Order: sequence, then C-alpha cells, then structure tokens
Amino acid sequence: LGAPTKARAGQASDDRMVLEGVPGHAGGRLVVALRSEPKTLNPVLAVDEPSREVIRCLSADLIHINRASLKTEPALAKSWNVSRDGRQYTLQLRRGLRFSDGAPFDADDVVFSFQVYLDEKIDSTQRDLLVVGGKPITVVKVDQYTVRFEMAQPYAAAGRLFDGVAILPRHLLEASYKGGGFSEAWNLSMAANQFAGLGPFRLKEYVPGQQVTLERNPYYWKADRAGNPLPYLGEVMFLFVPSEDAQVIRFQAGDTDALSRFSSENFAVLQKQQGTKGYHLDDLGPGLEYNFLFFNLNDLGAKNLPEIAKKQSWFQDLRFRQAVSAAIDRDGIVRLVYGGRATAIWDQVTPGNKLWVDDKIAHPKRSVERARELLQSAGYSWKNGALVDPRGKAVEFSILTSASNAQRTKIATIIQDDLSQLGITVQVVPLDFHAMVDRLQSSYNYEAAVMGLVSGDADPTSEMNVWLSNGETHLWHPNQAKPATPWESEMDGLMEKQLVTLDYAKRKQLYDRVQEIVAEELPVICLVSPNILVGAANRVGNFRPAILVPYALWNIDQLYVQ
Amino acid sequence: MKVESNLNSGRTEPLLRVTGLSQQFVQRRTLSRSKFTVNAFSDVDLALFAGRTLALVGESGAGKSSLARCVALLDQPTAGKIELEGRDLLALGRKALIPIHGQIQMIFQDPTSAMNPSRSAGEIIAEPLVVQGEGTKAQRRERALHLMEQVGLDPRSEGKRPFEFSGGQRQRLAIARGLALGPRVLIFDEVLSNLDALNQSLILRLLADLQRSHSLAYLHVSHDLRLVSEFADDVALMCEGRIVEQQDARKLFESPKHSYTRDLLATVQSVDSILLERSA
Amino acid sequence: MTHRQKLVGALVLLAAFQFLILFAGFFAPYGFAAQDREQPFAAPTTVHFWDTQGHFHLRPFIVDSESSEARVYPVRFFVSGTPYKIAGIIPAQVHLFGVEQPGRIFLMGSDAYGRDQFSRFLFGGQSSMLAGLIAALLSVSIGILVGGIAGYYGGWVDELLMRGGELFLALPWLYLLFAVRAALPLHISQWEVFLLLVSVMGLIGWARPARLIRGVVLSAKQRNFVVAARGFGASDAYLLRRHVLPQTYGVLLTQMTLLIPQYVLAEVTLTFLGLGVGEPLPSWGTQLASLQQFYVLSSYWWMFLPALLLIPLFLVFYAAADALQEIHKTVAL
Amino acid sequence: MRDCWARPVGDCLETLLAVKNLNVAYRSADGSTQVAVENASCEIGAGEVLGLMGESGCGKTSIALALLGLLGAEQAQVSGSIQFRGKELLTMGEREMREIRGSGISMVFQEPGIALNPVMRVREQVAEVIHAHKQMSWEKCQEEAQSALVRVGLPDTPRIFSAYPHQLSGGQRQRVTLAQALACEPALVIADEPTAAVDARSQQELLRLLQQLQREMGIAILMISHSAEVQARLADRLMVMERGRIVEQGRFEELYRRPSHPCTRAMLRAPMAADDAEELDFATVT
Amino acid sequence: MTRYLTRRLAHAALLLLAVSVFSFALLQLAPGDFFAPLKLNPQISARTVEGLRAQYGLDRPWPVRYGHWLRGVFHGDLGPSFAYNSPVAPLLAVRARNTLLLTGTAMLWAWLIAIPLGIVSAVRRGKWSDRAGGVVTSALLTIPDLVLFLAILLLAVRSGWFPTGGMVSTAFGELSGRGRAMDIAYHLFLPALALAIATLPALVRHIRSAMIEVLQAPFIRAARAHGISEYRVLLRYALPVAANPLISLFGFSVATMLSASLLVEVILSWPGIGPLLLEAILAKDVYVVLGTVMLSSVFLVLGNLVADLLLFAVDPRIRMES
Ligand SMILES: Nc1ncnc2c1ncn2[C@@H]1O[C@H](COP(=O)(O)OP(=O)(O)OP(=O)(O)O)[C@@H](O)[C@H]1O
Ligand SMILES: Nc1ncnc2c1ncn2[C@@H]1O[C@H](COP(=O)(O)OP(=O)(O)OP(=O)(O)O)[C@@H](O)[C@H]1O
Ligand SMILES: [Mg+2]
Ligand SMILES: [Mg+2]
Repeated sequence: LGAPTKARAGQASDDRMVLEGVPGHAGGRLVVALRSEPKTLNPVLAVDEPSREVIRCLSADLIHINRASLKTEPALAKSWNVSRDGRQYTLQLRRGLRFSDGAPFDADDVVFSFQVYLDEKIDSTQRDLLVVGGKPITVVKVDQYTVRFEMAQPYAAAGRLFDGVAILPRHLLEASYKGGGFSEAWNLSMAANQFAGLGPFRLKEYVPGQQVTLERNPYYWKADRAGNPLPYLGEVMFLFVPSEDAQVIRFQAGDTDALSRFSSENFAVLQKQQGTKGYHLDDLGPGLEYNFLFFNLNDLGAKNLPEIAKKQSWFQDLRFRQAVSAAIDRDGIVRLVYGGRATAIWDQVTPGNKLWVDDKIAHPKRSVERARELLQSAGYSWKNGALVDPRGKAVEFSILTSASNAQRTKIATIIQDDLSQLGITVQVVPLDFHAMVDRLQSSYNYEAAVMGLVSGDADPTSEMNVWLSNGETHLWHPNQAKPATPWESEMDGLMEKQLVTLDYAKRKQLYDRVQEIVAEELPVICLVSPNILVGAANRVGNFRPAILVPYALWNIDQLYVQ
Repeated sequence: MKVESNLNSGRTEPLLRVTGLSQQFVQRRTLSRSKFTVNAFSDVDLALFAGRTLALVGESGAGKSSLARCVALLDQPTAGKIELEGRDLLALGRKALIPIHGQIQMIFQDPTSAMNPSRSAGEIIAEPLVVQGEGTKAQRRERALHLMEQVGLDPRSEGKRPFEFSGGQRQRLAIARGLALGPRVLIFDEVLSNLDALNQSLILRLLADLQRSHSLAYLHVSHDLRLVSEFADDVALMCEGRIVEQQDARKLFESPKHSYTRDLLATVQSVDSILLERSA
Repeated sequence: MTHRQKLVGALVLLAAFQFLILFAGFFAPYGFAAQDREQPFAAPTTVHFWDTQGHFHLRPFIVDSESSEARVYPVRFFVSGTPYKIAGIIPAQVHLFGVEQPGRIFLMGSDAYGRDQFSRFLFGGQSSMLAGLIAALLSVSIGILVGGIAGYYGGWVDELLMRGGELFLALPWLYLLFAVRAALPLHISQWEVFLLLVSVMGLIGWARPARLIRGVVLSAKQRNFVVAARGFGASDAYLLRRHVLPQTYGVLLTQMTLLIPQYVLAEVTLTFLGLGVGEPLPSWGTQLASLQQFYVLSSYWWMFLPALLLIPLFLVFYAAADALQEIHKTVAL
Repeated sequence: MRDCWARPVGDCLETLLAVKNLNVAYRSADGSTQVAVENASCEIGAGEVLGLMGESGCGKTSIALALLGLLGAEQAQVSGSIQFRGKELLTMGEREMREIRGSGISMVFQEPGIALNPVMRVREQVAEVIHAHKQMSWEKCQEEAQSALVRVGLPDTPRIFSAYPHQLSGGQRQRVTLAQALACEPALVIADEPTAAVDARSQQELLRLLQQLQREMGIAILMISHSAEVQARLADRLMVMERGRIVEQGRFEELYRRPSHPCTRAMLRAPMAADDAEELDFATVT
Repeated sequence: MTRYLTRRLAHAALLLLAVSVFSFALLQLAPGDFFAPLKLNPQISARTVEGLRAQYGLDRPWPVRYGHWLRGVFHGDLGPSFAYNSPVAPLLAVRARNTLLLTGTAMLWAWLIAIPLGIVSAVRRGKWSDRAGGVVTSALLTIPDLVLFLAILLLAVRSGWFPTGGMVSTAFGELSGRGRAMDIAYHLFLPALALAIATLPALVRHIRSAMIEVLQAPFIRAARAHGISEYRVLLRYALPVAANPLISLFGFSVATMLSASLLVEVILSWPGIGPLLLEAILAKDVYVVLGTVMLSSVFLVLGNLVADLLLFAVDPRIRMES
C-alpha cells in the first residue's frame, strides 16, 4: 500500500529544501583532518567527537539548529506544530526523500530511529536528552509522512531536542536491532554498502588509521536557490592526524582545507603567513565553553576525608570564594593562556551566547586589596606573609586539573601565582582525566579543581544537570537529596521553571537570575571563555564558521571548492 | 692400555692422587649440525709426592693442559677421582674448595690470557693473597714485590699492566702469582717455554729451592726434554690422551720402554751435534 | 693529555656546573616562579656596553624598549632581590646581578608566563640533575645486579631473571605512573611527586641494562683470567666484582651516559602524557617540553637555549665516561 | 754505542731488509716513555736466516713489531730507518704497508693464544690471510688454508679446521699462527718463538719445514728464539741483544764457538755451563 | 638446540600468561575506566553510563573479566574495544603491519648507519671527526624525540620535498601497482628517517665503545700484521668480538618493533599502532592496550630469543646451557 505513494512522492521535488547562499561549483574534494579516527558510524552509539563529525556529514535530523542563527529550522520535518499545552509535537516529514542507498524514507524510519534511541538496553547517550520530565518521549506514526511526539511535561526547547538525532534507515538496521547485534552494527569494519543515511554524503572508503572518504549523496534533499542539487562537493576526505601541531602544519602546507579546534598560539603562527599562503583565519569570538574554578562543597561526612572536611569551612565561606575570585587575574589568563583570544567571564553564559547572555552581571576588575579586605572581614589574618584562618591554620589547598589539557593547567598555574599574593599556598595537581573524574564524581577526594564545560547548545536546557542541586554534574556538590543552601534551592526553582516556560522573554528573565546567583554565590568561579578559531583554504567557498559545533563544517552541504 | 706405575712402590703416601681421570669435550656450533667429540685424555692415573717433581711430557695436543686444568680443579673431568691426602676433591662443594685452591696452584700455558688486562702487575701477583684473605694490604704488596724480584722482574714495574710487559716477563709474572700463596701442589704448564736460558735457570733454581724448603709437589708439563732431565724426579709420558709411560726420570732417559718415548728422545740433540750435522 | 687529566678536567667542569646549580638562588636574578605577565615569550635581553653615542661603559646596561619611552637600566651586581635559600637551608637574598625594577633582565628570554628562563634553567638543574642521576643509577645498579647474576650463574637463574626482565619490559608501566600519580596524597609537594615518578621510572628501567650486562657477562666469565682467579679460590662474589663486572665497564658507562640524558628528558614525554613536573617547579624537561609545541618551536628560537646549554653538559658526561673507559681499559680477548 | 755492525755473510746475497738506527720507545699511561730498542741496525739478505737472541724483555718483539709498522703512534715512538727491498717502511703509507705485511714480511706471534681471533674458526683465520693477498675465491682460500694447516703438522680433520682457538691445545694454536705466516710465501718471516709451545718431535718437523721453505723458495727468516738448538739448526747469522741494544752480531757458529760478549755466552752456553747440567751428555742419551 | 628452543618457547608461553595477568591488574590500578569521562557530560545520565559499563562487563570484578578475556584469547578473540565497538584483533592487525613496515625500515637504516659511524669514530678516536660525532650525538640526545620529529615535520613542510604525513597520497587509489609502492616508499622515507635518527645516538655510542675495547686486543694487531685490509679487520675481526652488547641491543630493536614508533606515528600521522595505542592509553580502552601489550610481548620474546641465539652463534665461548 505504501510503495506506490512513495514512488509518486519521489518525483515531488517541491519537498526539497532550498537554501539561500551563493551558488557554488559542483565537484571537487574537501580534505579535513581529524584528531583521531572515528570509532563508529553508528549515530546511536557514537560518543566521541571525531565519530560525530563524520556522522554529521552522513545523516540528517528532523529539526535542525541553524549554526549561524542559533535558531531551529526545518530539516527532514518540513514543518511542525505544537499543541497548546506544549506537550505534543506533530511533525510533517518531507516527501519523496531517499536514503543514500536509494531506499525511500518515511515515518517508519523515524519511529524506528526513536525506538532505538530510547531503548534502555542500547544505552544510547542521546537517550537522556529524550527523557523529559522523567519519562521518555513517545513517538506515534500518524501517517506515512506525519509523526507525533508526546512529552510528559511541557518542554521549552523541545524543537532543539531533535537536533543531532540522526534518522536511521530501518531497512538496514532493523535486523541487527532485533537480532541483538546492534552494539556492533555500523562499526567501521563493515563494507561501505552496508551504510546509508540522509546526510549530504555517503561512505566511500575507510582505510584504518589513515582516512575516511565520503562521496556525494545523489539523493540528498537540499538544493540551492538556482535549483542545483546539493551538496556541491564530490568528495570529503577526513585524514587522521593525531596531533594538533601536525594538523596545523598540514593545514599550513595546504594539505587540508579547513581547520578548527586549535590553540590561539597556533592561530598566531598561522596568522603570520596568512597573506602568502592560500588560507584565511577567522576568530569568531567567544564560544560556549566556560572555564571555571570550583571548590569541594560536598558533604564529606560519609567519605572520611577529615583533612579536606576541615578546609571546607573556608570553601563554604562566601567571602573566601569572593576573595579568591577578586584575586584572580582573568585578563592575565586571557593574555597568557589564550594570547588574547579569549574573553574573561564572571558567570556561566559567555558573550558568545547572544540569546542568553545577561548584560547586568558586574565585571569587577581584579583587586588584591578587595580580596584582602574580604578575607580580613571573614576573620583571616596574615602571619609572615602567609594567610591563616581564624583558627590559626595556614590556608593552603590544591587545585586539580586535567593533565591532558594544557590550557587548564596553565590557568591553574596562574591562579596559583595570583593566590600566592594573598598568602595562600596552592598546589597544582594535574591528573590523568580519568583519575580526576574519579575524584570529582566518586571519591570527592579533592579540594578545588579547574574545569571547563562546553554546552552542546546555546539553550539553558542543556545545562539542567549542572545547575539543579540533584544533578549529576552539579559539580561542587552533585546528587543532593535536597538543596543544601537557600540559593541552590532558588536555582532549582528557576531552572525547573524555565524548562516548562515557553515564552523566551520570560525564560530569559528566569535564567538571568540563575546567572546572577552564580556570579554572587560563586559556586563556580567563572574565569574565561576561549574564542572559537577556525581557518579555511581560500579555495573553499561558502565557508561560514559558527560558534556551535561543528564550528567549520556545519554547512558542508553548501561548501564548494574553486 | 694402561701402564702400571711403579713409582709409589715403597714410598710414602702421595700428596695428590689422580685415578681414572678422563675428560671429553664436545665441540659444536649453535646454528650448525656438526658436532665433534674430543677425548682430551682418558683414564689417567697420577700421583704427586711431596718434595718431588713429576714431569708430564707428550705430544702437542696429547691432553696435558687439559689434564693439568682438571688436576688444578679448574675444569670438571668427565670421570675419575682427585684426592688430596686422601680427600676426594671432586666431591667437595664450592665453598669447601676455596681453601683447597690455596693449596693447589696452576700456572697456565697462556699466561697473558690468564691475567686481567686492566690490573697492574702488583695487583695481579697479590690477588691470590687477597682472595684467600692473607695479610694486610702492605704485607701483600711487600710479598708481591719480593716475588717479582725472585722471578727476575723489576719491582719498579709493579704499576704496569700485563700488556706492557714482554712475553717472557708476563710468564714470570704468572709464575710469581702462582707462588704467592705458597701452595703445596704446583702445576706448571709450559712455563719456561718463553724464557731465555738465564731466566730459565733462575726460575728452576727458585723452584728447586722452594721445593726443598717447603717439600712441595710439582707437576710440570713441558716439552723441553733437556730441561725435564734437569728438574724432574719422575716423568710421565702422554700420547693421545693416555699416559703411556711413567718412570723415574733417570731410568726413563736411560732406558725408555715405549716406542714413543724413544722417538722423542731421539730428537734431542746438542748444539754441537746440530752444527756438525749442518756443516756436513 | 692523559686520560686521567681528561677525567679530572671533565669532573672539574661538572663540579663547576653543580656549583652553579646548587647556588642557583645566587646566580639567578629572579625566583623560578616570578611571573611577569606583561612579557610572555620575551626575547633574550641584550646587554649593552656601548650607548647610542658609541661611548663605552664599564658597567653593562640594558634598554627597555617595550615601554613608551626607552629606559636604560644599568646591570648591578650583588643586588638584593627575591629571597631564596642556599642549598635549601640558609635564607639569603643577594643575587649576583640584576636590574632595578621595573626593568627586567632575561638573559635567555622568558617563557609563556614571562618567567626568566635563565633563572629557571639554573633552578631546574637542581631537580633534573638529581632526577637524572638517581634514575640512571637506580636502573643501572639494579641492571648490574640482575644482569651480573643472571649471566654469571647461567642456567635456571639466568632463565628466571631474564624472563622476569621480559615481564618487566612488557608491562604497561605507564599505568603504574598514572596510578602512582593518582594515588598520591594531594599535598605532597611537586618536588616529591617528581622525584617519586622519576624513581619509579628508574626502578622499572633496569631490564634493558640488565640484558646488556648479562650478555657481556656470559662471555666474560669464560675468560681465562676469570678461571685463573677461581683457581686461587675466589668466591663468586669476588669474581663478579673484580673480574667479570669490570669487563662490562664499557657497556655500563655507555649506558650511563645514555640514561642520564634520557631520564633528564624523560619529563618531556611525561609532559606529553600529562605526567610532568607540576608547575611552577622548574626542570629542564619542562623547559624543553615547551619546544614540543609547534608555535614555540617555530616562533621563539630562544626556547632552544636550554637544549643548547645541555649539549656541552652531556658532552662532558660523555668525555668523563670516555676517559673512565680508557683508564679502565679491558682488552677483549 | 758500541758498533757491532757486521756485513752479512756472503756479500753475494742481495739485501732484503736493512734496519738502521732503529729506536722504539713505548709511551705509558702516565705520559712517560720507556725505551725498548735503541739504535739497532742490521741487515737481512734474501733467503738468509738471522737468529735473534737475548734476555727476556730485551726488545726482540719490539723490533719485530717495529719492522711491520705495528706500533701505533699513540702506543710507541719509532724512529730510524727500515728499508725493505730498498723502500722505506717507516714513512710508508698504510695501504702500501698492508701489501707488504703478510706477503712481503709476515710474522709468527710469540703468544698464539692472544694473537688469534677468539670468535673465528682457525681455517677461516688462515683463509683470511690468503684472501687478503691472493686473488682467489673464498672457497679456494679455505681449501688453501686447509692445506696450509696440514703442512704445519695439524691433523687433517674437520674437527681441527672448524675449531675455534680456545678449542685447540697450545701447540696446535702455535701451528695455526705459523700456517698464517707461511700461507702467502712471504719474502721474510719474522718468527717470534715459533716453536716454543710444541713438543720436541714437532719442533724438529717445523724447523725442517722452515728450512725447506728457505731453501726452496728463498724465504728469509728472522728467527727469534732463546733456544740455542733451534738457532743452531736454522740460523746463518746470529744477533744478540741486551737491554734494547744489539751487542753482538755474526755467523752463528763463530759466535757459538767464540762469543765475545758475556751476554752472548750466557744465551748460548748457559744451560751447558750451569754447574750440574754438565753431567748430562745428550749425545750419549740418544 | 631443539631442546633449547622448545624450552624457551614453553617459558615464553608462561611469560605471556604472566604478562597478561600483571598487565590486567596494572590496568585496573589507575582509577576511572573508559566510560568515566562521560559522567562529566551534563547531558548523559549516570544510569546510561552504568548501562554502558555493564554492557562491557566493567561492573564485574577484574579477575572475572580476566578469566573471560583469557578464554576469548584461546579462540583468537582479544576482547572488545570500547571505543570502536568492535573486536580488538582486526583493529590491531592492519595497524601492526604498517608499524612494522615503518620500524623495520627505520631499524634497518639505523643499524646500517650506526655501524659504520660507530666504527669510524672508534677508529678515529680522539680525532676531530670523532669529536664532531660526539657533539652530534650529544645534541641528538638533548633534543627530545618529540621535538626532533616536529622539527623534521617542519622541514618537510618548509622544503616541500617530502609529504607531511600519512602513508599514502590522497590519489593513492588511482595509482598502478608500482606507483603505489613508490608512493608508500615516498611517504615512508621521512618517518623512517626520523625514527632512525632518534635511535642512532645510542647505537653509535654502544658500537663505538665496544669497538674501542676490541681494537686494543692483540689479535687485531696480529690480523693487521698479516696484511688483512683495514675494513676486513674492522668488520670481520673486531665487529664480531664487539658484537656482544650490540646483539642484546639488536634484540631490543626487534622487541620494540611495535612500540618504538609511537611518537613518530603520532606526529607524522603514520597509520600504525601508535596513535591507536596512545588514544587507547589515555582513554583507558583497556583491551586495546592489553592486545598491544600482548603483541609487543610476543615481539619481545622473539627479539630476545633471536638475540640469545645470535649471542651463542657469534661467540663460541658462550656455552648454550641446555
Ligand atoms: N675446549 C675444547 N673443546 C674441544 N676440544 C678441546 C678443547 N680444549 C682442548 N681440546 C682438544 O683436546 C686435546 C688436548 O688439548 P690440550 O690442550 O690438553 O693439549 P696439550 O697436551 O696441552 O697440547 P700442547 O702441548 O699443544 O699444549 C687437543 O686435541 C685439543 O684440540
Ligand atoms: N706496550 C708496552 N708498553 C710499555 N712497555 C713495553 C710494552 N711492550 C713491551 N714493553 C717493554 O719493552 C721491553 C721490551 O719488550 P719486548 O716485548 O720487545 O721484549 P722481548 O725481547 O720480546 O722479550 P721476551 O723474550 O720476554 O718476549 C720490555 O722491558 C717490556 O717491559
Ligand atoms: Mg698445552
Ligand atoms: Mg717477546
């Protein structure tokens, strides 16, 4: 019954999505370097960035966040409407679309995909996003091209949920899903014809350790305004170049066409030759990453860590945290660690997040004097230049950082030097990331740590777990049974509320208050947000990098080479 | 064939007795199949008496050195017994052998390779004393210098390394070292071969004096029959790994029994007779 | 020049170097942690004797051209500055030379935090030399012991020890380092952490020297002079000590001269894996480790200066080992 | 220096090697030098056997090494003049010298135990010498080597040929070095105690071999030996050294009968003159 | 000989077993597992992380996991890679081949360069050429490998003579058989050279020191006395006697065939085991690490066995005790 309809829909070219932008030339190859190999091409299982980077080129989602505007736009769903209570989303799918192997796409694929994502046995990391109000979203096929999603509670940013949830080809994956072999499905040892997706490209060849080559998907569903089918590029090649420096060098040598995720120092090096070599660089300003210092505020009663517990009396003292914040030279960090290509911040929302940034937050200058005053008012004093607390104990603590992240270690070193001017002795303890996570999340055996978080999305909903007191990544004191402090309790309320509020202005008000609390109570002392730096060969057309991942290749379907 | 030894009839017990001693070498290479078995010597009986010198004479390759090494407890024989005053030495453990080594000393045929090239002459001579824990450092040095003098080496050269000596000097160095401990049994393996006539007699006289004063037993491997006739009390003749004749020296030179012995003695000529022959 | 003289010469040079390092506080104009955030990656300061008019000044001076109007700071000697401790005990604050604040003299340029590379080099020597020596000595001495015994006794002892060595070589020790680092208490000082890690590395590095030595010993114990010494009743320990192991001198010394630089620089790899010396503690390894960043390598030539200074140092080690080997000449027979 | 210089016997013999005022001084580790040979001069004619005797340590080996240019500059200081077939050896280049070594002048080393490569089979060691001087395939060299070994009286067994030096007896090793020295029919053989380690019978055989080579091929020999009998058998002329100097030189028989220098007397006569040895008359023993 | 070999192989099997047990234990020593970093992702719940851990059995005690792994090994299964969702063995196989190509070439070059260099500096000991060699080796020792490789990469870029990484050109697919071989050789040159240069100083110094000792031996003088050409004296007479420590080193060369090139591979993006291993180490993808460790152990055992056999073969005085 479905087949003839589908065949007819195949000719319905009106369902193609038409993109604005400069029409480009068809053909050519774009070469990009990846820091490591993709581990799998299975969108359900991929947890690492390189895999996702490749998968993004191979697949498509229902509703997409436009990286340039940071707003949602139609993708496989050409339109959608929301029920009045905000709990039902009905999506109209584009008709006549085909997977890259030529098989038709319809609502069954969508239902299948969400079934897989939501399957508890598969432990997809995306599942957690699709659980709203404690209950998984339900998916109902209304007709062949209509699906309805239902949520347990209204969800403010529901449209954004669909971004990155790649729609899977039921005809290829259902067997392995039913047969229980899904966890190994679509790993890279499979032949190229076993894969299919709705993305602009499809897999051509994978050479272990060396490269993945993608070729143009002839069935892709977008076209430019002149009516030419997209994508323009004939091939995309991902080379595996394991070190950043090697990536930079190869980009400079013209081996690769685009570059993102590199340090400001390398930016400076590349900048020197920008004029003579055939590439250009872009500093997109602050992204969504925020780096911060936080203290261990956990309830250590059960953990038997008396040494740290004693120090918590400092950490829990707001004036102590304020003093530390006042003493930190954020500008110094910006200059020394990021060569000026970063922005000092005082709360978690970076200036890059134009929709949510709160302009009212104060940006006090660094002031050691103020820090001293604060400490003095809290009863601290100085003995031989060393800070001692009211009980006469010298103030010293350690800062954990991830050893593999040079920047954060550098930040910690600068903080160490800054605080030494307050008479505080700080040890910087760089640990292997796993060991650090173990301390932060399980043993709570740490005093302070420098960390960074980068939101996958500009919207505050992606940060629920950080700011809710019972959140697992409520870093300074996760998984609280009930809020430990009044301000945490207020924050809980605000976060819950903004989640179900549908009006942007109201949400913004609520979230601004959260930012204020963070800036006032300093559970995390926000420090800097690095700028997003990208580079591309001059021959790449339509290159429009954005501050949301993937910074450079988000519009790969529109890129072309001259 | 085994030669009945008539040496010990009517004499005291031997200091060192060797019975039925044999040794076999297997010569092979790691990465090849070829494998040769060499019988260095077999079924050897010997007796060394205090105050007497037994000369071991024989063809080149007859097994003299191998035998000497076994008797000096430096190599494991394949079969047989070595007894020092009735004590079976081969049955002893490593520890127990240490003092025994002080009583049996051997001087190698290849003196140079038997000296640590990075030690000085003085150290080399004093080494046995160090090993056996005899004397203080000063005493040992004094003894070393004295020994150097005795074997005709300039004590001033105590600081030289073995390779800075001439061949004969190294040989004397080895002799001095062999004497250092004052052993009761001394085994010489061709120690005079590289020495000139003067030094030979110097050494021989020294050895004779020592033997007389301390009633030492000597086993002297040599091929120089003229010298053998000078210093040996008894002579054993070795041929192809076996002792073919064992005799009182004088008797042997007067009436050699074995044809090999006779052959050997026939080669000995005085300078005069050689010159006579040449001018003929 | 005889080998002894060469050795003495090398040792004197080494001692001089040690002296510089030991009194780093005096010779260095600044403390190792003193940051000048205005001047990251400053090029080495040129010390002038002639002023712009071409007049010669006995007292050298430097010119600060960074600030708006160029200022001249004369170099002063025996100035008092950052307090430090001589040999870690006696407090002092006299420095050999320095310039008046806010002028800065960076003889070898400054690093990413604007810290004086020269001062850090001197202070860094304290930990690096110690670490290099300790680790190399640990590896080599365990190597001698194990290799010597295995080669000398042969048979099952050899099998056991060598298989043990292989086991050691095969294990993923990096995880031990990770584990050690992760298990250490938070408040143990960077210095102790560093020494501990280096010692662990030294401890697990024995297998290689052990095998080298064992090979030589297998052959060395068959030398006639070893047999001869056994003939005096020498015990195994004596033979090993006096005759067998000395024949491995050449290999040992070569190993030492290779291992010391290797361990001094081990931190570079450790840093690569995030296990290096914690800031702000200086060490040669971390100074060189910054070179592994492409931008440093390609932009700041003076960051090579520490490496350049290490070349003669390692050469001196090399020369000393060479002379020792010559003095201890063992003729292979 | 007392000049003991004497012309070689038959003036008809062409001079093969002429040594003039040769000095050898060893350098020791502490920088001092020790003179081992002082102003030594001598000549050897083609096909002549020159005996060299002297007390242990008087410098015989040093002369031999100097003749072959084997004393490196860092080891010893060598001065004077050595002319071989009219060519000066001391100033000769390493390459030319190599041509002469082994095929022009060859040497039998005093201590074969340390003169042989411990990790090379003896047949190969001899073959190497042949290979160095004759244009022959390696297989051919090995065969030659084998016959050279047999010629010096080693048993003709693969066991011996494929043995390493430490698997041979002292006498066997000495024969190997002799085989090496004779392998390329050199014009002059310097034999440093070539028979010290072999038994009397073998010694006679070896000396006969040398004699035969000398007669048939005109090989000249510088025979270093402390044994008067050995010298008597071969030497045409004898040269006697004492503490680095040549003290006497002349026809063997003359020196034997009428030694003018006490040292000569001691070297040649001492065993006879020794008080108790006189009783033994070997003529009667034989 | 056969007996010796069988005994050694039996020991090797035991060794491999021990290596696997200890490695497995060591891998558990450092806190945190592969999935731990996911815990810090605000968008992934602890339940999911636990689920993933359970999927790979990481919730069970390590002896149980070890037993499971060992059973798998006997069936040719080296366990799963967490990151790749696939069995380890095929992951390793391709990359091991590439690594061996690289290290094999580099080792060959290193030895071929080091032997003459070491010999020459031993022969010309104290002369300027030897001194210059000393300076160069010291310099190479002061420059960390990582920096050396980066510098070489930089050279490749600036000069444009060499490819800047990878094993084949992007146009590899279109080449003929010969062209492909040439292409690989062209890409191989730089990393192999870099690795060879990095291993060179140690080899040269060992060779030099061993040769110096041997060149003083009297048999060398004797060989010269027989007019044997200098290069034959050095190569046929001296080198085999000096070979002892070099053979042990050679054994190590073989033993480290799989691991020596880690840094080069990372910097010059050679598709070998290095990048995989480094990533696996940092990510705690334990079975990949374990697989590599086991594979390297096999090489270690082989290398040492070869070294021992060579040792016995080259020096007849060493008795093979069997
Ligand atoms: N390690 C060994 N391996 C194999 N064969 C050996 C070994 N040592 C000695 N031989 C052989 O054993 C035999 C006896 O050797 P030995 O050294 O005892 O002879 P010798 O009587 O001392 O001879 P010479 O008078 O020449 O020194 C010889 O044929 C020799 O080749
Ligand atoms: N390498 C050396 N360094 C220092 N002195 C040496 C060296 N070699 C030999 N001598 C000394 O030079 C002198 C002559 O030695 P040479 O070897 O020429 O003696 P020789 O006549 O061969 O004695 P012999 O008959 O004992 O072999 C000796 O006194 C010896 O100590
Ligand atoms: Mg012998
Ligand atoms: Mg001599």
